[in-house]
Amino acid sequence: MEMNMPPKPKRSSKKLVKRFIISISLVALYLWTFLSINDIIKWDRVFSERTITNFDRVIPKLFSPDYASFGKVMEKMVETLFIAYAGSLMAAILAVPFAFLAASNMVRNKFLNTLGKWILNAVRTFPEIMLALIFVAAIGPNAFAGVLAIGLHSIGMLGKLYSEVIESIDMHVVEAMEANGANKIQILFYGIIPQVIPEFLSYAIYRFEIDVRASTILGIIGAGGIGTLIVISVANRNWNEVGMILLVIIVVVTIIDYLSAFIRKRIV
Amino acid sequence: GTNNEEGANNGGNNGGGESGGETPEKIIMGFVPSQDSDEIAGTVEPLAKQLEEEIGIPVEGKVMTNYSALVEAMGSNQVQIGFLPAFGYVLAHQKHGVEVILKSERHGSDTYRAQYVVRADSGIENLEDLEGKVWAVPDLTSTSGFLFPAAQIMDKFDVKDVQTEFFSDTIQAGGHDNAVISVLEGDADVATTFDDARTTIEEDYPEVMDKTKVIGYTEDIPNDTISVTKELSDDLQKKIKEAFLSFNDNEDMIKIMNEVYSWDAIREANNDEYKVVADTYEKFKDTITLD
Amino acid sequence: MIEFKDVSLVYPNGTQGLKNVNTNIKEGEFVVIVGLSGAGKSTFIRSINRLVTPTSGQLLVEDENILAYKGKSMRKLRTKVGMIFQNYNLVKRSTVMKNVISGRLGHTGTFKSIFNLYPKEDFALAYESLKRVNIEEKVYSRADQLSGGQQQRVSIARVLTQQPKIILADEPVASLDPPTSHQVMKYLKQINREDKITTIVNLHFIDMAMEYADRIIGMRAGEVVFDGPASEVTEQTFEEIYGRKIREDDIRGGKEEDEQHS
Amino acid sequence: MIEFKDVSLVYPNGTQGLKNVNTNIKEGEFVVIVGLSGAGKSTFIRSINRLVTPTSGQLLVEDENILAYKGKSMRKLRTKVGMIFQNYNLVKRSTVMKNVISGRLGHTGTFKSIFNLYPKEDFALAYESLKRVNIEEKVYSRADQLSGGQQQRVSIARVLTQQPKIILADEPVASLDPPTSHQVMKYLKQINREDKITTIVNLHFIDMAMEYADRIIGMRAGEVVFDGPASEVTEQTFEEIYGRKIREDDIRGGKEEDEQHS
Amino acid sequence: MSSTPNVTSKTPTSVVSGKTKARMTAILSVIIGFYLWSSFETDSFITNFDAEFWTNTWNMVIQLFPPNWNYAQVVWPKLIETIHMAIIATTIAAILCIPLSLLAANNIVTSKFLYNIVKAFLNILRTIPDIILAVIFVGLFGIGVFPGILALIIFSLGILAKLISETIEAIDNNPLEAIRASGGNTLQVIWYAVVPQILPQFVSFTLYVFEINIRASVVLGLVGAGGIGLLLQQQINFLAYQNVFTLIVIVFVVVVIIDYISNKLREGLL
Ligand SMILES: Nc1ncnc2c1ncn2[C@@H]1O[C@H](COP(=O)(O)OP(=O)(O)OP(=O)(O)O)[C@@H](O)[C@H]1O
Ligand SMILES: Nc1ncnc2c1ncn2[C@@H]1O[C@H](COP(=O)(O)OP(=O)(O)OP(=O)(O)O)[C@@H](O)[C@H]1O
Ligand SMILES: [Mg+2]
Ligand SMILES: [Mg+2]
Repeated sequence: MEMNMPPKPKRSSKKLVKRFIISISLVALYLWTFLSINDIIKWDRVFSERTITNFDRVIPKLFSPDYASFGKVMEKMVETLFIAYAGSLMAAILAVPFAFLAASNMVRNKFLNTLGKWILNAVRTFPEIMLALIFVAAIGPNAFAGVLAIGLHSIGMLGKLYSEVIESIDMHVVEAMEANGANKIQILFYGIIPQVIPEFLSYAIYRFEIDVRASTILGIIGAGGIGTLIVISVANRNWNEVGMILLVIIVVVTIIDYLSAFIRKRIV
Repeated sequence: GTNNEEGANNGGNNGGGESGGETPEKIIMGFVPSQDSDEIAGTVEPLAKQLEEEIGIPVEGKVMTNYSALVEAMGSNQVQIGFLPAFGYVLAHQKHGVEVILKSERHGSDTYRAQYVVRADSGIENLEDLEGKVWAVPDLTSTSGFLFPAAQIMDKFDVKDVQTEFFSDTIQAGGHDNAVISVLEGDADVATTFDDARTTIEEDYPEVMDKTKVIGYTEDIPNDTISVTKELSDDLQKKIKEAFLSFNDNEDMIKIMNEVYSWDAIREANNDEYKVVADTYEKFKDTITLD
Repeated sequence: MIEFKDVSLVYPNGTQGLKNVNTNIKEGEFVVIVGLSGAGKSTFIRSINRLVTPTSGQLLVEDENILAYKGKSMRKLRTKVGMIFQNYNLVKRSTVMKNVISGRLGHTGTFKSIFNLYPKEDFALAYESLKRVNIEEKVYSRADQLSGGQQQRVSIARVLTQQPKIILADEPVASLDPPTSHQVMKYLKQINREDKITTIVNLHFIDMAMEYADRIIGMRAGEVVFDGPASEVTEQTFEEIYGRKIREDDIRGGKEEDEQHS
Repeated sequence: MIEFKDVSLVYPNGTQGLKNVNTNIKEGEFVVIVGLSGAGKSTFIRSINRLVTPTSGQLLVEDENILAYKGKSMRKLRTKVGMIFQNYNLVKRSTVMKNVISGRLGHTGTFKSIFNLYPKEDFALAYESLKRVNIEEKVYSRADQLSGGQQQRVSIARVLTQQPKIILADEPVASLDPPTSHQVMKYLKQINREDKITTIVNLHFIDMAMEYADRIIGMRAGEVVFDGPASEVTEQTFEEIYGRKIREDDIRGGKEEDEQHS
Repeated sequence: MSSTPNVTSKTPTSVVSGKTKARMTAILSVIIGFYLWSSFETDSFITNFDAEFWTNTWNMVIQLFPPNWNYAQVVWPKLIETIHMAIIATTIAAILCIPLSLLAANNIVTSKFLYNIVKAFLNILRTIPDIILAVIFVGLFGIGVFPGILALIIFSLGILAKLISETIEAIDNNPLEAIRASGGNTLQVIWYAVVPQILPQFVSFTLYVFEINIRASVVLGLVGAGGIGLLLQQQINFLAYQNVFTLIVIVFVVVVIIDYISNKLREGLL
């Protein structure tokens, strides 16, 4: 059998140029990053003897949690959970209309579409801490301010995820409904919602997990949750208590993770 | 304001309304633990309980570690009593007309000072020597850590921008303790902190007292405040004031306050005492640049 | 009943989906369209219920030109025309009943349908339809728990529930294995006979077409190249439809067939 | 060459995939396995390269019992045995060349293969294989840009590049239309003849099986119920394999066939 | 119509079976029950949205306007620092996540033990809020960019490894089988069958995490872990909301740009 070598692959020059530009910019980006970050990070300080003694001092304490503060920590953790639950549920519902607006297969108007996407993006960029500040000013330093901050912020992310779910549904089904004379609203309830509901729920639960973590920060400005405790025990260098907080968060969030994974599996 | 205790009560959870002088159904008391103290409290519960007993209105205590939310919440009268640090109070007074009624006494004084900490072997002896050195600031919004020392240097050496014209570099250390630590470790030449922040890290850094020294102090800074919103009726303000003052005679409360907030006593106060902070802030209002 | 008068369709990208198609399908006929991939079979079928809109010519359904239809009149047309798809197009996560009853959406008010407030008769009709394709015991199963053949039967039941005058089926058996294919085709044929519903089916295999069709329409590149009863199909026809001489390969299992039956 | 000695396989869930299978496949044979869905055809084939492991009996390949193989010896077995799958199993996003050359992985060191450092001959061999299935002009296309038939030809080229002694093909044409199916079967047959590679193919359609097979093995419920040359297949055989009388439906396009050829 | 439907007692009258209906009702009641409970615990009542709420919110919101563009010049250096932090953290996390996510994919790792260990480790990693990570690293390394980067690495590693390992678990296993059937070893299977399949998602998830990191650094600055959050905290402390808003707008623009670039890259890859 005579052996022929395959022809060399042809690459369009346009593609080559594109690749070249991308590579160059990547290299430049990294050079720039590493050169300037070296100025900012004081390496000799990061890896000083002090760091080693810090490790000796902090790490053992982190791993011997202060069990005496369990009650206090748990109480705040439970509050955090409530905030996260109320906030995510609120977001799970309010995100739906935005998601439909932002889904390109639902709203054919490109302008509205982009508008929807931008709203969601903008909401997401607003730091929770600033939202919480606004709501604390509006209704006082209580958990509800935290719920609103978490909820509003979550609408951004859930809306985006939802809209992606909607964009990925089987449009043939929609076509089939169209073909038997259903109107838009009927199509929505018979063709679209059954397809998206499990994913919606699953994302909402997933968002709840994230919100549990996110609401830890709210305490800093008095909007409830475990955040105040964290900041105060760190400021007091009470690493045992930080250890306890860490432990409680890990355990509680892990339990939630498992529960939600279990529920999500049953939904889809 | 006049007393119209029945009239202005709009029945809402948190009171509200702009009519000066009212008695809400419930009082919210916000507490920002002072960064300028050695122990930072995580609860305001005992105080709230005691106060509730004295004034006969339900009091709910809230702790937050950042005063801005408290200032704004007082601005919208969602919070009626605020334990505000001096600088926070000044902002709250200017923006929302919040009034100071009381202040804390610590270590026998109703004021405290900021100090300049340098390494003992640095050869720096006085403020003049600081020119061109690296400055560790706990936080640009700290009264003792930044505002007062900066003002002092500004006046003394007639510079406009202390951070760049006088010092060669400024590090934001993120806390009084961290500022001292960065001096200790040689990252900075001088740290400005409250007097004496070094004790807070003594447990972790036993050598700190020997290896560093204090080369100067600023003028006196008034201690943290207990302030109330302008919407509270004079009568109620008075009641609150008296209730707090009565804690001074209550051994248990003194003990709690000392343990939890390192307060020795509560003293009467008025806005004039905080004018010095307001003036200092005025100097910086437009010139504080970051980095 | 359905009349194509010089119908052409050009897709936005310039592809000619239909080219001067003229044909007339009578009530109760069972017509099978055959042709290579891309010949325009789907385009032909989908024009009839206006899932695509021809760009020129006239398309009459029950003597009305449907090309002018819009909004409400279009929905009304579609309630008259049932459609069966290659991939069944069931809502996978809904129950069989919900899928089948959705055939009545065009007959039901929006509000009622959203809250599942169908009249008893509709449920009965849906159940009846399921029975006709022998799948009534799956009424509360989720559609994705069914095999392909079962799903296609559900989609037939959905169309039956719609009580249409015309059934369109776009390659209804392309995803099914031969025995199941025959089963599905038989149900279609049976319904066509019993209910006198005009039925138009796209098929890939000419042999299966000949087994069921009253009439075969052969298409190629958007044009009708053959139109006549199954019995008139000749080698010539093949050439026209496939654009080359017939080869044994065109039919699954060519020559051994004869040995088989001998 | 390949000998099943009382081979049985019970899946972990209790399904009996194979039941006391005894058979002997000789070098260079072209064997087609037929049977209903679930009859155990795939299990049979996949036992030979140990993608599944029989639970009892002995399976000899070139006189060695492969059931004891592990790790390295198993990989060595697999380099000798090429496999073609129903869904082609190409890496869709890789080029045709990368897919085909991956047939040589078993012959190439890990390091070399990761950095594409194949010897020149391997590239030449891969290209040659592509030529043999007439698809060499697609060498640098991405696999997902090819049609089903082309993808299956690429997967044949991959197997050829592997230079195996045995080729297993698990329903290689089930996803293809009839003309393409025949094309693919013809390539397989041609390779079997030219290179003397023992070839075992699973098929759904008994008619196509008879067209290409030297020998047919019929399976039912994990058991071999027929084993003999294609010419010996009778109605009786059908009954055994399908468990009932033969019906016209079992062959795509039954009766009209005869009219066709007349 | 040949057969008029006859309504009998057997005729179904709903679209789901009674059992399903009961289950759905139960689930819904649980969800709502929990909601009522947490509403109660957090004082979240619709009655809170009274006129006062809206005036107060409005009073806060108008203070954000107009953004103070003079402040932008102060933001730049910190913004660049933030971007650098995010680039480094994302890169390192992306590299570290490769072995971890392979080990946490059940179609690659056959040892159930190893799989569970890695999975548990990743789960624990993900439970820790970014703010706590930052606080601890600041405690260990002192204030600055370095602890911030560490916190971001750990934080994004958890997310990335989970996403990637789930992608790996969802890939088409057939090509893996094909490579295995032609005698490839595990590494070859990964390189030839797994990598090409997950590459687009890998890139797009990495870019997604990059975006998350930019947003996260807004939070990290609050506890002294460098980046733009430091400015946010200061401006909030000065009650300078116009500056805060400037900051938010700038971050928004950066995120939108990243989003745009990553969409382009994704399109190029798929
Ligand atoms: N939406 C569309 N936009 C552009 N071209 C299209 C569109 N739909 C179909 N086409 C093209 O129109 C021609 C006819 O397509 P059609 O789907 O009607 O063929 P078909 O006979 O049904 O083929 P198949 O057997 O593959 O389903 C083809 O060339 C096809 O590529
Ligand atoms: N991994 C598995 N675990 C459990 N049971 C299996 C597994 N794979 C196959 N089976 C069962 O073993 C029996 C034989 O399956 P096999 O795939 O060999 O059949 P087949 O003849 O190839 O069928 P098909 O035509 O559908 O491919 C079937 O009942 C099948 O359900
Ligand atoms: Mg078609
Ligand atoms: Mg099989």
